[in-house]
Amino acid sequence: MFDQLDQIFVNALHWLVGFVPEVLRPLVTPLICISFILMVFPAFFSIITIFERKGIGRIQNRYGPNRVGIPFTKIRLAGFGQFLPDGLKMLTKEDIVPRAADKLVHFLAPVVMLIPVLLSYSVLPFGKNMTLADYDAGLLFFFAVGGAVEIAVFMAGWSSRNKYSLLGAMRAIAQMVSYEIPLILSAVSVVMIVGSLKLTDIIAHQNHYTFGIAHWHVFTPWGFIGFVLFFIASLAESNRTPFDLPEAESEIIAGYFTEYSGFKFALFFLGEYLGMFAIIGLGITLFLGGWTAPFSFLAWIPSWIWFFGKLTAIIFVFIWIRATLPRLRMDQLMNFAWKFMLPLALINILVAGIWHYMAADWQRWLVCGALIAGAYVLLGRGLMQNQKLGKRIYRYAE
Amino acid sequence: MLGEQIIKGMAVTARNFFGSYFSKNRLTTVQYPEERLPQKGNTRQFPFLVYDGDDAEKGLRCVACQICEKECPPKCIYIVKSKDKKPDYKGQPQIYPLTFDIDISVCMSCQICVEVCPFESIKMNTEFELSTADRFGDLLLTKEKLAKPNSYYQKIHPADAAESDAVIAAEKAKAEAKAKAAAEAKVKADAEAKAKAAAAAAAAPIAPPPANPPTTT
Amino acid sequence: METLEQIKARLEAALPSAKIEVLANECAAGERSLLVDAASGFTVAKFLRDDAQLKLDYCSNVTGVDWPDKELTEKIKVKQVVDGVEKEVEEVKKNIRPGYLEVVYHLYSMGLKHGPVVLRLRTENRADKTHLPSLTPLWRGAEFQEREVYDLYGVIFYGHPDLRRILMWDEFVGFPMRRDYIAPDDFEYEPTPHDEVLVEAKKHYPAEPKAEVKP
Amino acid sequence: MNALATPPKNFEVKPKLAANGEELGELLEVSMGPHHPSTHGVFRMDVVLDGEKVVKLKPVFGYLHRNHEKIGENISYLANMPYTDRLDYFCSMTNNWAYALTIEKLAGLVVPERAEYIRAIMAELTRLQNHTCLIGFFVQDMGALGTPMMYAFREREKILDLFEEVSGARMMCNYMRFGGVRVDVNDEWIAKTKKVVADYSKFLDEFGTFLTENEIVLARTQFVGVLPKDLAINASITGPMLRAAGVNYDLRKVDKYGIYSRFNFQVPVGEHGDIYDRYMIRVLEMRESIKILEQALRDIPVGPVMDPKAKLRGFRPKAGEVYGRVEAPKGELGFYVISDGSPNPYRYRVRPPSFINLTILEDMCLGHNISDAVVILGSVDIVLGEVDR
Repeated sequence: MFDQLDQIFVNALHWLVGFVPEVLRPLVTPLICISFILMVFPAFFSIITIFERKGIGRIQNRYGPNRVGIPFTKIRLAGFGQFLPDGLKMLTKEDIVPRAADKLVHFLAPVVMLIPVLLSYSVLPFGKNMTLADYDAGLLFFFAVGGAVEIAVFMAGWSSRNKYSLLGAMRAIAQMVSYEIPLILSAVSVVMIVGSLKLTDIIAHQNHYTFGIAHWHVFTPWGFIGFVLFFIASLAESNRTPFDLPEAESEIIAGYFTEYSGFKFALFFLGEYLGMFAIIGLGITLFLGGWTAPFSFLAWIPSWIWFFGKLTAIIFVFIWIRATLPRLRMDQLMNFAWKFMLPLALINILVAGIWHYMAADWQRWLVCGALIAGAYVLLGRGLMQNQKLGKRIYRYAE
Repeated sequence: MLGEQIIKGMAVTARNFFGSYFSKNRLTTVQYPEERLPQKGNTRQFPFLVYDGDDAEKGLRCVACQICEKECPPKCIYIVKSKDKKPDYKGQPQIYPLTFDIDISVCMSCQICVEVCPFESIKMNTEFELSTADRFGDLLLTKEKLAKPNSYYQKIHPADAAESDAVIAAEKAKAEAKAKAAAEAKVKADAEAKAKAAAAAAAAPIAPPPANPPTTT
Repeated sequence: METLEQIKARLEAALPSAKIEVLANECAAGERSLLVDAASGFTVAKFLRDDAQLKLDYCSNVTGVDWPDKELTEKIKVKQVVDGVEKEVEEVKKNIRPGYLEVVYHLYSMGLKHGPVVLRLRTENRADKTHLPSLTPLWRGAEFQEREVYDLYGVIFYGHPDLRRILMWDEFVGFPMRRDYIAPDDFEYEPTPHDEVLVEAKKHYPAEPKAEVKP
Repeated sequence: MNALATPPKNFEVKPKLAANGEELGELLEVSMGPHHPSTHGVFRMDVVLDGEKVVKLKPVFGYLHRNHEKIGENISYLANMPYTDRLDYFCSMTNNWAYALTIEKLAGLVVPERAEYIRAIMAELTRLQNHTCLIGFFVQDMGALGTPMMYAFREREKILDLFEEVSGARMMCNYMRFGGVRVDVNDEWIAKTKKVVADYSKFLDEFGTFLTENEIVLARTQFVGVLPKDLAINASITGPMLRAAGVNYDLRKVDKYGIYSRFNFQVPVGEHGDIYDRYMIRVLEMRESIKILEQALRDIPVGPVMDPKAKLRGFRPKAGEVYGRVEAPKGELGFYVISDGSPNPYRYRVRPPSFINLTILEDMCLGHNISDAVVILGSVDIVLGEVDR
């Protein structure tokens, strides 16, 4: 029965496609899948925004939104109806285009932002047998389309004719380009071990159990540090605190979308969040076993629940970080990428190689663990002590 | 180690996240329209005029001395004095304000008017839900809107009201005693020499006169 | 700290050209002040700052004071022979003290923790000779405050590195802190009970009599 | 007068070039403010950027200018008291105190002992809440989505509740009078205050673990916006900024106004004069304030709270002039008053600490990133009500 539940969406798709003539099926199947993605993820986004606002509220010792429920009734739903007025407000607000703006580019930027993000969903496995396009080079495809987001950001910043927008766009380009390198390098270690760029293969490699514990990559030294690197880089890629420099509110107002309002702003917002979900989805696939269960006795839970559960959990960590940390400065951001993350990612590739060629016993744990820990501590200390940063002791006069 | 303090900081926020569900000390927000905080000690909002008894027109303590108008820092009080006189709480004929307006859109709730008032007639209200759609009409409080009975004052600021009642009672008693003395003196004066009557009249001024004395007496 | 008289004596010894006067102060605290002529203001201030005994390295407060022309009435007792008898008769003599602008510096010492020494400089008049030496080269802290005095009083500090209006906008005409400044009366309509402002303001309204907002 | 309105041409400043004389790239002129999220109100900085590096920065004031001094000269001494609340609207109590102290000096009024204790308690509570807010705001300027600020406001709320209970208002307290304080505090209030003060160090500990040694905070603040000691003295910087630069100058120790000579407390002094020092000095000062509060709340005597000689109506001090100053949380707050014997002051002047502390903003920001400029401004601790007056 659980298998039925697991495959419910796949079966539903087959059932739906069954109504269509054989000739049209290759055309209709992706269309249904696309509409599924277009429905599910924006809905997920709207729920997450409420969760984010409520979560940050609680972290900041406030209530967060807790009033809006079902319209025209007194049911409040603890504020989870908030996304509806929020969305309506976004849609109905005046769309302001600066007089000096390059109107075509200004209009295109949010669209260019959203499309590659949506494209990247096509390769993500949301559950068992639930991948829209299971390319052999799925990982490459993901990174390739993900790179297009930078163009959109720059288009937005450039076309707005606003100094803050321009600064934000410059920052965004520099940041995204820099952090794509550790992002990809940390994924390379997985590719080395698995030997495939196909995302379903990567999941299959993690989908077996020893003593009831899954063989997720994050449970190995190289996988753990790879996951940490991937996680930090994905924070930067999705412009989240502490890497939210492109839209640093206290410095450059709203960065590249300072001059956007109404629906276009909503598209940017949506694109940013969907991009974040996609990159977390990829991280889950690479390191956290995708849709597999962590323990064998939990394997009966449907795979798509596992995927969305892990996605939500990581998003909560993102929200938690966002509510905690201040933001880095531009040069520190670059230092961190090039002087800390990049060497560590390279060492991680080395460690992954060692892991692959050493015999599977405790010694390789020791060697790999020591290498990684040593590299982490040394690089971290170098980063801090280069600038003589540290705790201070103060004296009192008299 | 790099990241150690960041993890500590995240532990603090996590503690606050869970703490906000359990500890009132952390979650200090009040769900306002449904839930209200009790009024705190000397809370002040905007001034009102106190009257004794039931009739706002008759019992109004204000004698239109215009000290508050003069001292008001943003000059939001506007007083027009009456031409005639009517008896005040001491029974003496006093002028009264024909118009007493306070523009509470200008008022800055500083309580100076309350402090300088020698007649305990203007006090601070605690009413704060005064928002209105009509900035020009509803925020200009006239005498009728400002006048509140003494019982209201006793309700919102019991301690202060008791103090001010005591002052009023003392003044009243003093005035009565003086009236009595004056009456007695008059009786005596009928019998005795004129000089003594003059001495009684010399004791006339009641209560230390305000520095900016009322313009009419 | 030394008394003002001692400081004055040392100043006069060191800077013979300076004209220094100790001004009395009748109030309870009785902080007296040194009045220095404008020409030697800078050198006196430099002496006060660099002198080892005083070391007034901290210029706390700089401010202007406006003293408009004032009619001084003096009662002079004049001996007159009235009806053959010599009598002392009081005669009221009126003379006009010309107005001037004054800049007051409150100097302290951070190292020696004493002060204040109040230094006053006066301009010649209030109209065209309102020049004073700037003490900003000595104390950076006077920079914005002198700009403020320039802005609100119209004292022109020569030697100031960046003398612009600071609180008012650049196009503003007049010096609002002067005693004879007349406030503009083109306010927006406000239903304050004090109608003088309203009457004045109404002159600036367009024909529409009940316009609430100035166009 | 028109001719004087515009300054002579030769006073104009030339834009500065990079300190090392290097050729600057194409410069970007950004007008930050008056409606910028982190200029703490309606402050404006005209910034010239080379890339993201600040090569010129001119502060522009006056958007909140209401000529407070002129208002003060046109109303009576007493009626000006509520206006002083609006100078630095975070610290109305110390503003009141500074003004009251000045006028007391002018008129020779003696403050009863209990009133002095109450004043010291209020001033230290004000210092606590001002510094709390500052560290919250300032970490928010670094980009921490309001969480530290909300924690700071949570604690500040408790102190504002205490203020409201005594004075009737949370921020615009208007509490002190010439020769004392307006209303006496009761024992219940003192007990409540003791509890708040006792709990406060817990909050400081929590905040300390939260951010004080956070790597990002260290990287953003240490050795950024350095203010040298000599410049700090010469530019009349006061308050925590001056002490962070390494100068031991606290008016509570120097002037010993009020009853501060009776309390046992120390003055923390910084070493580097950078943002981190300014932040830590404030944290340490809060701990000292807690010490003072504990002593004051323990020792407060009973007695009257107003000088019997003081009168509210018709207050006319003798002619003369006086300068009074206190250590407000932001620095030296001074009032200079000239009386001519009339009910209104002849000249009334405020020495606003945050206005003068802004003098060296450009010096601190030059060569730093625009993100640092924002944090440096945050560490100066300005309130525009006071800067623009």
